[in-house]
Amino acid sequence: MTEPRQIDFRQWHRLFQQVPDRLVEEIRYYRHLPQAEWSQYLFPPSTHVVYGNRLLRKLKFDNSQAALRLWGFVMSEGERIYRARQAGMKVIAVMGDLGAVTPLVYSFPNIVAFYPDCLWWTPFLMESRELFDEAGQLGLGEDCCFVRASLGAFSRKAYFPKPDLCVGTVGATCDDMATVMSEAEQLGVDIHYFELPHRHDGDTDKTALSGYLENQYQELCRRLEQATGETFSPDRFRETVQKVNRMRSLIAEIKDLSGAPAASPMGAVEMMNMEFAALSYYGDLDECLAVLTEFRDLMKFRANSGQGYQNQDLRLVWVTPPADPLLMNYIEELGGRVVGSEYLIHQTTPIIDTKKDPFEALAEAHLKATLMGSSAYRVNLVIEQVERTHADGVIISGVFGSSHCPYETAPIISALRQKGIPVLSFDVVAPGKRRLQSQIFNRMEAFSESLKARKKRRAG
Amino acid sequence: MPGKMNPRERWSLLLIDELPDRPPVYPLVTCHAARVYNCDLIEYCTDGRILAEAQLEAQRLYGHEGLSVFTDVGIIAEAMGSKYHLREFEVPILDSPLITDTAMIGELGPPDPTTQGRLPVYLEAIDRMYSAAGDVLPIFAFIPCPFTTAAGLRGVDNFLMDTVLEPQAAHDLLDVSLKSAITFCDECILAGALPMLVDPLASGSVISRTTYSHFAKSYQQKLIAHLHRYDLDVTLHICGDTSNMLDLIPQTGADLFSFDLADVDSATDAMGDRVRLVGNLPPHGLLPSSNLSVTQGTNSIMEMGLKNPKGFVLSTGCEVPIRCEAQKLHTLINIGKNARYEEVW
Amino acid sequence: MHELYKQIADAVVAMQKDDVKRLAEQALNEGLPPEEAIEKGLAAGMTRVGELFASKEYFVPELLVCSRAMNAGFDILKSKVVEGKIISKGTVVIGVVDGDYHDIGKNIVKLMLEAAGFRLVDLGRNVTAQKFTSAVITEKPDIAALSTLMTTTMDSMADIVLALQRENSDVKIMVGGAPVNEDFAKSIDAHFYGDNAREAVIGAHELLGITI
Amino acid sequence: MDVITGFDRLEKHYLASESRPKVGYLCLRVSPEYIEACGADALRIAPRPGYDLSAFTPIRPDGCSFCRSVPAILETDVYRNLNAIIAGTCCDQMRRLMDTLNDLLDIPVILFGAPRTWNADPDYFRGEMIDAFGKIEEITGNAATETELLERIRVHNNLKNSVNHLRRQEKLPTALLQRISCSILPPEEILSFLSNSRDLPAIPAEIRLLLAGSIPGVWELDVIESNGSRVVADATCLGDRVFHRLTSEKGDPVQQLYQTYVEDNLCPHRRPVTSTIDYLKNLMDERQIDGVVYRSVKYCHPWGLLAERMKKELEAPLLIVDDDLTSPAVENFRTRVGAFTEMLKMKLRRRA
Repeated sequence: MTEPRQIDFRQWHRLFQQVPDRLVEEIRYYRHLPQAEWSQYLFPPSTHVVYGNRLLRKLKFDNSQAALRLWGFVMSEGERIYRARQAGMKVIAVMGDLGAVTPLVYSFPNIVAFYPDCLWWTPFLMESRELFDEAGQLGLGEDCCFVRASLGAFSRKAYFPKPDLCVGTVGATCDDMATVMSEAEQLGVDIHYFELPHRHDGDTDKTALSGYLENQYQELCRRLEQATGETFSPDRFRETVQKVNRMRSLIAEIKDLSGAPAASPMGAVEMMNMEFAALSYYGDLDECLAVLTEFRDLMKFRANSGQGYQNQDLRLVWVTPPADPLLMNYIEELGGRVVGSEYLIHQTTPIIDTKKDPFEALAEAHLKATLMGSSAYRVNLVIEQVERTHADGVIISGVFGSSHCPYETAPIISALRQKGIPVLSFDVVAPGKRRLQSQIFNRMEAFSESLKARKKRRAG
Repeated sequence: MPGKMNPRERWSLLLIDELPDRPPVYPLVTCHAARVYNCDLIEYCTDGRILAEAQLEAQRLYGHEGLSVFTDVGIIAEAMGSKYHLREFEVPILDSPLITDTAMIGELGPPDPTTQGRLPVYLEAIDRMYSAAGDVLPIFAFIPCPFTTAAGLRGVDNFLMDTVLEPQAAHDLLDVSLKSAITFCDECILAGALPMLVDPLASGSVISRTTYSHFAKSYQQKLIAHLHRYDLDVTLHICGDTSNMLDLIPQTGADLFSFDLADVDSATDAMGDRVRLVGNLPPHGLLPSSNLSVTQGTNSIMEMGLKNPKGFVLSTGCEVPIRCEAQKLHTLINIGKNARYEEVW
Repeated sequence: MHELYKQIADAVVAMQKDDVKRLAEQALNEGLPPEEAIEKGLAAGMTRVGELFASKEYFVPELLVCSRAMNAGFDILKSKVVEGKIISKGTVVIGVVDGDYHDIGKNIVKLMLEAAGFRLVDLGRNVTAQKFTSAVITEKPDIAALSTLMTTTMDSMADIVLALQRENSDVKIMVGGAPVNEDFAKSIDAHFYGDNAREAVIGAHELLGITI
Repeated sequence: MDVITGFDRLEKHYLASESRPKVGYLCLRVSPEYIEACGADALRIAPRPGYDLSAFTPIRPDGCSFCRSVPAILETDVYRNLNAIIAGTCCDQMRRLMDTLNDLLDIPVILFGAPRTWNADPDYFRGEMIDAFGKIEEITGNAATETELLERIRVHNNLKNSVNHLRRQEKLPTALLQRISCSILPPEEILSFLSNSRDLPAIPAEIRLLLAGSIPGVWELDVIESNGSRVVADATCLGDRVFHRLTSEKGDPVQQLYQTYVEDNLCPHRRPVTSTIDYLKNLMDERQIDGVVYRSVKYCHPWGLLAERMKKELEAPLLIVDDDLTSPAVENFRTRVGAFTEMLKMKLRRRA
């Protein structure tokens, strides 16, 4: 195994030549279908550069085969969803709940789920304003969060097939997503609204809330039965949830490994990709498990043997996923490593109880949702991450125009300051605004310098 | 207008076996762009910045759905040492081939695309176009196939005779040409372009089916296999008459076939279930002097093209003539843009 | 006809340069008239090659190799030809049009026309309208033959045809090349379009009213 | 506007004399009847004339400017002595505003879950509402009895009837309507004020406008009506919408209040938004509207992000102005509204 390093797409292009043909042919998704050439996905970033993902020219990637596989898997999701449809599978869009309802969706046979919300990455990956402009023409301008890109995608009809059903979560979640769904409905998408109520943290009895959520799950289950023409099967559900639980444990294990004491064993962007697998398993639960298992094995090997990236010593927790992955690369260049994260997907972390009634178990897990509760709940999640990972500092990458950032950022910052944790907070800027982006870079530089100085002072 | 796909989106759907709102419209606007941009061809062929700006300017004028990086088919042979002739207002042409004796072949190696010949011109052009418009427009780098490059290294007549008289030497030359093509393709990819393989000399107007099979196809196949390893969709363009070899084209592995003199229906019959077709209004129809009806010609091509099961790209059979009449090209493009597949959703 | 002529023709068709050379020398040794050996042996062979080319059995590589074989025989025979024994059927000025340097097609046509007994004046490639017209004045050809392989330069062809007709309305103009077709030829007022070299030979005869 | 001056005087007088506990409430998901039945005064928290809303706020600039202005509103005399604040989870920002207030204030900040979809599990959401008012009962030490609830419903219905009647007769200027809808007066006082001003003259209007959008900054009407056009229908959060839905006086009053304020609430954050759009359409027909001024508050997602959709749905000349309550662009608003009404006038003249 080669020394862990972060390399660029050029280096990966050449390195890829050494990947055995056998492996390129073997690694594929939808293994339950007859083998087709389109199902291979072990390809280097340069492939996706050619197809317009311009940011990949600037990013740094881990040099392991496991990371290559993860990237290939993530980048092929768009095509995969189309192939699912071509192969006669039902395609369910899930919006707004960020990973809580997908276990139920996948417990139906011949079905895939995907997250249109996640297209908020696309404008950044492509360094393009196309989808934002499209959303703008439909009424969602710059005062709406980046998730408006997914409305652009709904409108263009070129990013995913028409979903057989779109599960849209409303209520105690982002308003922006709710608006996107409402507009998508205008475009002819069949939407099932999943009402997520506000969770009173701490002081109230959760039974009523849990009962309410169970009802929501039952209703959703009925809609899925209608959409698929299949009956819900508790056995299949249990089987699916076992896999989902395995994935959740894997993700937790990998997250822990990222804090390995000797050196950072993995890049922050890869870690983020890995963590987001919890949302919809990138459209293939079984293959996703295989990808993450290989990824975990590598991380474990590196952590145990003290291998990792050199000169990345500042331990950081990242709060709110940055739509622009370049920012993560940049902090690594400045000597930082991301050892913890709070990406608003806490609902994807609990192990679902397979002994309970399915809907009760799902509701119980759902109650952990980051967005459902008060800002204080999220502040505590962040603090808990920081303490557990012994972080030197925190970076909050906000999203302008979202319905939670304007309110949450201030309390998170103040809670961290009270604990003496340095924090850098900024809003990610949309592609094409270079001057603003360089300001963020400058602030990151200053932040990393001050953290280094602080570390030195403390050591001395 | 909301909901209108951009070229990148249209191509992406086509390449994963989904029908977009309509076929992409991609006439092969190459050196004609220099005329639109009002620059000398010599500048166009030697200055990546000018090539890029001219392509972008022509695309803005016509609104066709892809950028083309192409000056001449000798680009690789020149970088390897053949002398090409560059003069004002003219496309570079082979002047003196490098390999005057087949014994010299053994010393040949692939060129360094970043320094040799005009390969850096291509790379700069691609890089600039990709940065300027790569999010919405695919960029096609026209890469000469080994057969054509070998002819450029050896001289056309000599190489064609080699295929009869010294087949082993021909194969040796093809091997090194293949390596060169791969090296150059890789750099073009890294700059952001999708290689489009052109093999004008492997045309049915020049060589037999047998010669094609033995000397051209197998190298096209190897080059395509290299690109497929990276999951890239490859367009193969062969000029002239290809009607006698249509059935062999799928064996190259090409994902798209851009063709000149063969009708769309026969091409559909021969490969429509496996290969996307790109074609094929006769370029001379776009000349000011031509009285060929562009409207009629395009309509009939489009009608046949829409039926190709693997998808279709409306194009010209070969390069748009330098002196193409703008109005005629607009006509072709408008017809393409008004065509429709069934409603996407 | 002498058996040897047939053997020479066969050797040309079979692309056997050494055989052609040997047979040509044998013909001279046997005292056969060289002009007859050229016409009934080499040229007859090339005519058959032309037919094979037209019927798409032979392509450019084969044609080139055949002509190489023919030329080897021609070099041996022509030195013994008595002056004036070969009568030209007419003069053809030939060239690849302005902006185009691809001369495979032109060379093939030239080859076939020569083999058929025409006198050829080869202007080479990248021939401007100016060069063509001055050649028409000095050489007084019966036919001007224009070729192009590139679509990018087809309009040069139109310009040249126009210039030639302005200069000498008697000269017959024939055009050919991969992107050219009947329609295009008509549109630029050329007198003849040939799809291949064999058609060019037939066309040249027709244009000058010679029966083959 | 003498009548408004009179109303202001009355409010001041009441504020000085009243000594019941005061409960502030946000948005239209809260029933003032219920608060009053608990023995407290219900004070709608909203911008009022003369308020400087640009004061310090911990909420970032991309928060909705109404939410951002609330801390400043609460600093003013009228709201300084609140005993509690209550709100339903209208939009996500309202929900989070309550978190912010909870950090800032020492009084109870009570939030109850309210549904985003229609007919969503009424038992659960009614429970949420009852729990929340239970906390107010604890504060006042006074349980809301069924009798008291019914009485408050009756009084509020009377007020609503009067307001609606005057609105239909076009004898209640929109400026006064907005003052009433965020008044701190009990309905009885307002009713008596209205009956004493019964000779309000009908208001002539050259151009009849609908003002729609989120909460207004109360200066908009002056600007709009300064050139002959009249806002004859007001669908903002301080307009006709506050009064249009009567509460049934039969059956369980809690259920009826739930129905009126939680279930039938017509905010565009409800999914699907069809009912809200229908309401606007009806209002436009009923009041014979010439054009719509759609004035949303910057970063108010429910109103703002649906603006283009409304434009399509309402099929009337529509001017969309996005404004910031904490730093209103009054002159920009004046120019745009001026041009819009000019255009409407020309259109009407052509038609005549």
